[in-house]
Amino acid sequence: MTDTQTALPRADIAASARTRRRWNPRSLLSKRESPVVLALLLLVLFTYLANPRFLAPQGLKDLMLNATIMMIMAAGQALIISTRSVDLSVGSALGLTAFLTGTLFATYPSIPIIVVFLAGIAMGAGLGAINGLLVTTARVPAMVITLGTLYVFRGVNSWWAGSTQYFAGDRPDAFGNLSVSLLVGIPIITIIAIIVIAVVTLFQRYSRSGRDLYAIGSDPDAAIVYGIPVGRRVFTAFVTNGALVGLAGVLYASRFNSVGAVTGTGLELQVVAAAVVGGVAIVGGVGTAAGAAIGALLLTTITGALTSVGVDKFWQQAVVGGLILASILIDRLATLRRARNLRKATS
Amino acid sequence: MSSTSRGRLSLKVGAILFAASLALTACGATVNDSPASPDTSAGTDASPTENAGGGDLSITFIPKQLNNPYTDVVLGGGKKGAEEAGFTTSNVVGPLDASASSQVSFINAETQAGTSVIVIAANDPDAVCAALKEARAGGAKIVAFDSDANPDCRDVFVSQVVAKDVATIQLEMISEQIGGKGDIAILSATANATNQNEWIKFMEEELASNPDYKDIKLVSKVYGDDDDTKSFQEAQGLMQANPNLKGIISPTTVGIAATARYLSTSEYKGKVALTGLGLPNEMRSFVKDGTVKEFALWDPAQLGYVSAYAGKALADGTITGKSGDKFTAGDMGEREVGENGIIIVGPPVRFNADNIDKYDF
Amino acid sequence: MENPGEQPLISLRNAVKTFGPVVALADGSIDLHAGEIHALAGENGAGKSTLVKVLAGLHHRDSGDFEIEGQPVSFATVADSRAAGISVIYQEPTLFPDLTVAENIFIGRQPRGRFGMIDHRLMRDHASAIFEELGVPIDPDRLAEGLSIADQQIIEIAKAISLEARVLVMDEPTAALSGHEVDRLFAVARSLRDKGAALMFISHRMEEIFSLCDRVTVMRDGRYVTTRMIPDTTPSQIVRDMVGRDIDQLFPKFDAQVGAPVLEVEGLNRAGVFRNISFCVRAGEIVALSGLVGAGRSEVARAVMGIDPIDSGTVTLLGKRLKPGQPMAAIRGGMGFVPEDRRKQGLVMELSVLRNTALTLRDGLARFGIINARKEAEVAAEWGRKLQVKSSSPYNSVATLSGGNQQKVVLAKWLATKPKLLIVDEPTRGIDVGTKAEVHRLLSQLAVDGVAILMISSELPEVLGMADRVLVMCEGAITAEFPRAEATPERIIEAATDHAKAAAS
Amino acid sequence: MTDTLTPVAAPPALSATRGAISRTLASRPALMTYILLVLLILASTMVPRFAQPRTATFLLLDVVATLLMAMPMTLVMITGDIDLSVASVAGLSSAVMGVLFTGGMPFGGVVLICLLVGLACGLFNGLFTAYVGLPALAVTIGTLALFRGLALVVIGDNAVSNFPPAASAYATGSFGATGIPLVMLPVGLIIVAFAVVLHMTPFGRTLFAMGHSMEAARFVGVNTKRARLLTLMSSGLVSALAGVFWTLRYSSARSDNATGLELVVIAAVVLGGVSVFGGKGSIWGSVCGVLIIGVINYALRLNRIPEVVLVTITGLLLIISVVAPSVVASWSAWRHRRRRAREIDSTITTAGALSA
Repeated sequence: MTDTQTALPRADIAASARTRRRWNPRSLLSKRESPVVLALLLLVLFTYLANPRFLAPQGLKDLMLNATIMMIMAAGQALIISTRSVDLSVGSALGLTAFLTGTLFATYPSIPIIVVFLAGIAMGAGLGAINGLLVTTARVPAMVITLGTLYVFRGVNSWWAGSTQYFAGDRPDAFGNLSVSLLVGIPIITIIAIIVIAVVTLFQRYSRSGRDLYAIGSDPDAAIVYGIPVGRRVFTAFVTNGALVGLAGVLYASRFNSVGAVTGTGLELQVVAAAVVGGVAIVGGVGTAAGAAIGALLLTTITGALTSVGVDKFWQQAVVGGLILASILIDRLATLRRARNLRKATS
Repeated sequence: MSSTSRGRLSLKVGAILFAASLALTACGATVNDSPASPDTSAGTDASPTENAGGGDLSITFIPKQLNNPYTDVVLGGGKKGAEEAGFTTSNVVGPLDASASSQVSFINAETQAGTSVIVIAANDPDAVCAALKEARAGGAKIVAFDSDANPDCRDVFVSQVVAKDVATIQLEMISEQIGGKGDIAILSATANATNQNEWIKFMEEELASNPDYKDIKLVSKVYGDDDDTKSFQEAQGLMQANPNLKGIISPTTVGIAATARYLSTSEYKGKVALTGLGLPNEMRSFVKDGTVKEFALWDPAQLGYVSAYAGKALADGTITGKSGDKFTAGDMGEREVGENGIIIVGPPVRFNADNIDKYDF
Repeated sequence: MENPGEQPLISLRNAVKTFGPVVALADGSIDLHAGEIHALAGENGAGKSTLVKVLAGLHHRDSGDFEIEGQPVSFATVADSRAAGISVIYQEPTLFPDLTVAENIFIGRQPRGRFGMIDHRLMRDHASAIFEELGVPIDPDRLAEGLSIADQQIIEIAKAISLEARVLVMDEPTAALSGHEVDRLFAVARSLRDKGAALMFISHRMEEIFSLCDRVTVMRDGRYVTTRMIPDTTPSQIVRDMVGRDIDQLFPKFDAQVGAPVLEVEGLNRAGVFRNISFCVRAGEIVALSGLVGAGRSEVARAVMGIDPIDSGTVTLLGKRLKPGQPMAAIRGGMGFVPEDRRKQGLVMELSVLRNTALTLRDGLARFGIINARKEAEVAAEWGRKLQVKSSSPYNSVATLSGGNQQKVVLAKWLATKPKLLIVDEPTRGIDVGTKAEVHRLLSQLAVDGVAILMISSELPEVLGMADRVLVMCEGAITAEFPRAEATPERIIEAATDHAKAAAS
Repeated sequence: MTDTLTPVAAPPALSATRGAISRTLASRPALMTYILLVLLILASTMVPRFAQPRTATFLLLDVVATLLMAMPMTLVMITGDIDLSVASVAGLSSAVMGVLFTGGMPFGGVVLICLLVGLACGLFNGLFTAYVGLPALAVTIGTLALFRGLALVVIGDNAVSNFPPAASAYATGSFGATGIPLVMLPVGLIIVAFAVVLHMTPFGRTLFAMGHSMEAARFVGVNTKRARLLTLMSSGLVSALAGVFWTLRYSSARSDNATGLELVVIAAVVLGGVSVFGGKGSIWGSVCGVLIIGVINYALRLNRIPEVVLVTITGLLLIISVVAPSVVASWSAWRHRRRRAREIDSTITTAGALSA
């Protein structure tokens, strides 16, 4: 649009630059994440008091390693859920990429590790693209589509793998060491995960397309009215999530002993649960990848913590379930209180 | 208007088709009733239509779950045995997960297929029982292997080794490795696995009664469900919950591999001893890097091999499963059915850095 | 059309838009010139909103010519029309409740700083600057969730301003605004016009059209009727153009015998929504509840029906006190409710005409808990016939019907319950003129038959033409009550914007 | 019987468009029936030994738990909710059954308490969903973990197997030569009951309305909260019953019984035409969905085709079942648009000619 035609008055930015620069603490984490952070801190604190070994270097390392893979997947899922979709195929997709990793190392023993990473990420993105394409072009709920691809991906995995399993010995030591070696006290794969999660969170907060995802989840109809390319954005979210799952799959192969036909089975609901616990509303519009990652950390830590303080292991799953319910309940109560305050304020 | 009649029409079509389908299945059923009905004789030659030809025998292996390396070795031996023993067809079917109920529908399908011998490693001794009974009623012979089904519903059980031997050899190894004293723990498969529980029971008895082990204390038993990730995390949990742990026995191949992987990447490597039952191929790198000194196993291929021959002997009527019955298991020579219909394959082998390269399974 | 020498900025000719069997726009034409404010007038259902959506790129015209500065254009998406400089403010603002106010203004075009990252602070400052210019104290950091409709409207305007649009389309922007908010909006609009933008303004209020606009285009039944220069015309002329016939016909009002009270409402309160609401509706009487959008009229009706909770107060129907929060009790007591939003509240759009009609009767149609399907179809067909619902089949979903016929289905399902009190909320919104008159006649006839009617309407002619008594609400309180003889547009508008009295009550 | 099970007037999804394809789509249950029949015929002719009474026994016994859970799931999903906790409720009911029976309680009492436990689980889900206002998806993901966890707490690692032989025999027996399992009688009654409730009662009518528009349902006086609570409670109750059946059929009460069955149930129900958005579906469609998956599974299993194929086919079926209608819909919408454009073109041409 040319200046001569443009007529609407526009605020002069320089003039309006406020002196009222109150510092805003909403940097990476919004306050939605504070309950889960608090819960995590309390959990770690109490567990430590009960059993100091929990925070010994080895305990800390185990803690981080356990959570790493789930954290990456939860971060990816946060992207999807924030658009009011869900991806249930992540467990199966992880299995496929983990098996790809094993296959690559077994077939080309001298393959550079970075190539394997790229291949895994590319495959994950491809699987995500299949989901994204089906969801956006067929306009059917992501839940059904990804429930379908959950089965299909798993089927392909079993077909491909058969009874083949790749073990630690099939992989170069350098690759296995990624999940062993420490850098400033943190396992390398955890560092990779933290970087990735930070990037995703920054994307969510500081990129236009990232903000569009929230708009879509907040009100899909309004997003269309506003001219947000809903299909393209949702597709991108699925591809990105797929790529993250691909990364998680490669790291899984580094971390765990064996990869085969059933690797990653049943992870999907855990991942969704982690995102929900981390403040990502299942109806979309809010929540961050970082929050979801912290949710994943909390869920995995709780298992370790309960073992550590000697709580009967049979209680662990029940506690996890209670935690999921508590977190959505807290969120709901906060919303209700906010609505009531708003009504009071206007009256 | 058009839509009204359309709706009604489709409804009627649906109703007719449904009725037809019931009729059809019913008719089809009556027509083909005879071949596999239970009373067609318990004979080995009852195999139906396309297995045609009088004495054709079929055998089907149903492992705990497919896609498991140990299972693959067992089944490899089984296939070889089946061929040598003279089975016309041999098949492997099974679930992808080792849950209690998942084997039942496979047994059902085999029952209906008129398979002569079903060889099964039971995920739950009771869950498969009713289905196995039905298969027997249909004329099939049931060989349990690896993990026993309820003795009421199988003909024989081919056991790797004498359960007590397995228990003692593992205790011996752990005792040697931790110097005869200290806390130990057991990382098992599923809590209901018959074989695991039997060994654990023998180990507990032995620990209590044998003065050699008086300083060894079993502090914890955990279950990794033969799932790599779960076993891995259970191993972690064991270390954290039991700071004084000296050794771990994991009498399952998945469990020992996962535990070894955890130990080899942790500060406990070389400090906490690990032994149990493992596959040499899976454990080789851990033996070589010093995480594991010594572990044991029988030759899984022999287990499958003997099972196939036992099935043949049952089908031929050579044995009936009662104590004292004898049959020849190919290269493995003569085997005798012991008490409760149990057939023992052979003694376990210990694997360590010196001999592990000689084995490939 | 006028100004033949000057090339219009935007020109839409003979645009057609259909939705299935429904023709929403039969012949939409309009020219917008730079530096003018152009009113688009027409009854509800005349196709104004559809035309707006075609301009916005939200709907694709089935046929017709669309030119910008003489160049034919075709918008595939909203982004295309926005890129061409067209900005639209819709009747019902659709903000993203989970995003901040500032973000709602700048979504998709947030200012970026280092590394191409969104500069949230700069965005906030831009928003603040626009709000300052508009003279409204909205915190750009607050979430859009829970904003009043007026504030949402302001945010939409702020967005258009920030977009530097050269064409600004405003679809009934004043419906929910108070007097001084309207003045403020008009000042902004005039300054935009003076700087060379083309504005299209849709309003039902003649006085607004005449005080603000330069030209007016009238539509009726989805077709272009005429374009007139404002100084050369009169409100009554435009109304004639809009309605296409004598206005009296639209509001057939029969003499009804006003009887005993049917509905008595005493001291109804709900914090932040309405307060001290007391009124009564008698048999055979049509009582209108008037006021601006957002004054709390629909909320009162919903509370009376028991759909929304109340904090205090009583609702008495035919002498029986209704339990609050139990719509079923109200329905059993003889209350019917034709809600404001036909698509979301009045009907289950995807269900068939039959199922929708029978939905209110479901319990009555059942014997031993089992619904008699044949009786269900008969009853539905009977009421469909009575109200002359035009549908190709009762098994078709109501979404396939025209707005007028949909409203008839809503009325049918309530009339089928033989109500003693019928609440109608904006009963003729978005339906064609012919059906509108039918609905009005029906309401009159119901009153004659002794039904008490509580009518909520934002259309003054409807209120004045139909009501025996007019209650006016402002900011959650009843600020005036006029008998039919005393009700005039001026008095009603005055009461509807009587903030002082509203605050005092 | 089909008369009662098939909805009287399945509202056409795309009544705006005519033609053969939309006509077929117009009644999803009939389409499902047809697919099921074709499958049965194919299986009977191509799969050796499929056409036997035993098939009925084994196949039906395999699907009974899924079939049971699919009934309330159909209601729950038509209302617009979802219940992911069904399999965990079954597991909990199985665990409770094992513990109480071992504890010496009479069998009848044990079953009763199991059903009450299921009802309580459903109540829990329902209160959180309908009355606290949380999304059912999130709530039942939570209770999926919680109820399974409680099952573990109740029975731990143990397995109980010594249930009364008569009960186990009933769970696995069949009606003589027909091969139809004995349990199909009560299961059939439950199916009919759900069909009647959904398709023939005022309550059922309101569920469809709620699924399309909660708001519109409230405006006709539906107590939407109570309705959602009731459907979720029915889900808990029936899932617990499925758990009891599972325990008896496999003579094994364990905490991990029926793990993962929730996704199978949802897949079957969606295949049967229930929309995850709510408002669409039928009991007969869901029954067909369960049976279709069951028949494919059983036929392939008889042919010893690996489980892998079953899994893949299930997934593909699910995807096709949701993608196909929307592809057809957009195709016919496109056709409609073209036709309309042609019509308008010709009208305008005529009009132009007249005015000229």
